[in-house]
Amino acid sequence: MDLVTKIIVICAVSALAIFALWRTGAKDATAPQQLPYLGGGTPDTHAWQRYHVRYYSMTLLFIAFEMEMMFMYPWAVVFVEEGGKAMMEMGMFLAILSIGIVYAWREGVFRWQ
Amino acid sequence: MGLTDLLFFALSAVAIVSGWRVFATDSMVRASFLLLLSFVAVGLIIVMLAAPYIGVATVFMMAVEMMVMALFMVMFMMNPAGLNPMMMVHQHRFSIAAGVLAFAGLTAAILFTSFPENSVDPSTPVVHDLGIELLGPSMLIFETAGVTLLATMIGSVILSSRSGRFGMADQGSKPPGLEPDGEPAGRQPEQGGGHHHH
Amino acid sequence: MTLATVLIVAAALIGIGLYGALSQQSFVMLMMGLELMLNGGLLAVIGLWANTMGGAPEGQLLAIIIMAVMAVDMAIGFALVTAVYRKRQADVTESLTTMKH
Amino acid sequence: MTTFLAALLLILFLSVGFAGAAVADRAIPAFLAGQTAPSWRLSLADAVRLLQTQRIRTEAPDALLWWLAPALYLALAIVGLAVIPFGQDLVAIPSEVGIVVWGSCEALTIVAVFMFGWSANAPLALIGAYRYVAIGLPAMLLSMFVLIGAALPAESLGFIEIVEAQRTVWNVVRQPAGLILFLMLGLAISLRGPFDYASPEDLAGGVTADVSGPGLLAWKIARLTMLVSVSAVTATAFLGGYLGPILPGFVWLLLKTAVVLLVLIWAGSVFARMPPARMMSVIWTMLLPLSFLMLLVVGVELLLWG
Repeated sequence: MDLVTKIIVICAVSALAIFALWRTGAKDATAPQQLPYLGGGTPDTHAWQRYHVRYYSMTLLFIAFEMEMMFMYPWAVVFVEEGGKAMMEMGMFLAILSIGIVYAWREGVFRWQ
Repeated sequence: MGLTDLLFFALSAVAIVSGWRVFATDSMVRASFLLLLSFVAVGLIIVMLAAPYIGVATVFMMAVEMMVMALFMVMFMMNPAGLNPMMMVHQHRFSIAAGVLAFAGLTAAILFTSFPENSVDPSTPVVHDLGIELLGPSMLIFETAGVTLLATMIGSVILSSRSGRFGMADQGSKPPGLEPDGEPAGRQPEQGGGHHHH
Repeated sequence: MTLATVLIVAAALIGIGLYGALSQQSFVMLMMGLELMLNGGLLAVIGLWANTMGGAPEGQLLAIIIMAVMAVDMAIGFALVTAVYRKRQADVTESLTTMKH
Repeated sequence: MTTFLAALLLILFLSVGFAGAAVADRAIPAFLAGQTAPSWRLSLADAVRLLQTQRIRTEAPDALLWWLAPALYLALAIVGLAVIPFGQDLVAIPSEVGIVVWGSCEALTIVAVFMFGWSANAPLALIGAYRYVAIGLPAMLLSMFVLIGAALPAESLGFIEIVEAQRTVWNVVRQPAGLILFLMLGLAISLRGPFDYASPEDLAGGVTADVSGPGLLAWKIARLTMLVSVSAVTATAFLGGYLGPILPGFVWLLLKTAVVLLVLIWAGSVFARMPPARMMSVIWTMLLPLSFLMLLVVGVELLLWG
């Protein structure tokens, strides 16, 4: 509750500040200057095109692996209390997920495709 | 109406409006960031509902998932990102009807059900309880989730990775030979890679 | 902020998500509909947990499982989209008519 | 009352930290190059110059996201700093899930950088954004593991408890490699040095290639604020935060933050960048197992002597 209001206030203040800054200063460039920078070249298409993101299988691996964080945070809170049991269970969980990483590494996911 | 209610209605409005704009905006990358906004609003509502961990973690998880979503939006983009109007829908009327019907049906169900009143005490150590639950009674659920995630990782690698150990996926994968440059070990894939049924 | 209002917001999210999942042609937009429905489900679970379960930890565990479902759905969904695109150059649902027969 | 005081301290911390970071950002590279340190007025002059520079804009940018991205970046930096305690109960946003809040700030930072590179509708900015996502995502994973390692002895996810648990021994002793991994993340999310894949020189500035004048100034402000913020988090999670004799906790935190900030700027100027593909592979196959190992070490240590 407290967290939510304060975060919203901080976001609103920063947005206002940046908007004010963004609108200040000298005027806009004229039309011929409105080309994206391309090291002297002239772009012949929009930059917003289909783009082959070369590491896409890494991102899929990432979202599956990242789920383990959800389980790890509550685990960290009770680790000292539960002791060896917590250690074993999380060790098993991480070992299972590590198999996935090793497999992905063997399949060359961490190279750009 | 207190500040809590005001905040709740504002956040709900953000969640619903941005959820609707996801399917009304032209730019597909904007659409995924709008979905992220919807998730963030829901996460903050969850924080207000006395579940700080789940709420903040929703924001955390959804930020990265929507980032990946945006990348895939770029890879399968339908039009150059909002420069042209985009309306790629099928069975439109049916879908609107289904959506409205689902909403109406669920709302009716909510309004006509009497729920037991048993609110969570704000002083409950919810994160701690969750940890005990994970390690104790729900240990099997926790470990099963691990195996499920492993299956997901392997499955997504197999399905999406273009170059595997045995060469490119679209060239028909060939296992390595038993001796250098020899015949491939094991069963060879059929020429042309299986059935072509058009 | 009563339980009923929270659940109605969740129902609205589920309704919009259902519309998106049924109407969108592009695979990736279709997935957004699915995610939005799960979003509504998450809110409903936490709303019910906070107001009717008195803080029993199983409710939170269910929320975590829903999030895991979202992650699995996205990872496998996008992997399938990539695989189908590579095989058939298909990126909208209509291109997959061969799956019908 | 304490909340009000904490908010005031937060603003003080931000201004002092920001001014220090702006000066150090120029002084350290000059020092490393063997030049005399430039005047502090140079940073100010640079800001004024940027305010007067003509705004360029590309042909069809996503104007809304373009200014929203620096705003989001700045807001995340401030939220990240606001969960840091300045004293035993002096914290602007008291939260029992502090490290998860900070984790969300990290995750959303990647979104902010991608948004900024995306909205210019320019090729070099987009390439910078794509590369940054490839490095930012796995780098975030590392920081989460080492932060969980810091949370283990505290039995809590809140930063106050994490600091209090360091009264006996600082976390940097428990997991020395964790500090280094976290500093790498600091470089990555404040976009500098070896982890700056978003705005490197070889892309003519990457995400900032097509922004000038006040817009560039806004982005630089957000970036430096994030540097201050990540230094404060490092000092809190690994170097005992506000703990220290004689001086008040706020001053101790400021001093430790200054040390971390100088180390970050130094590391940003001396180390070279790897190709993004190789960096991604290094993070997943070498640094991630290292962070597992650190977690294991902390766990075993707590089991044996905890």
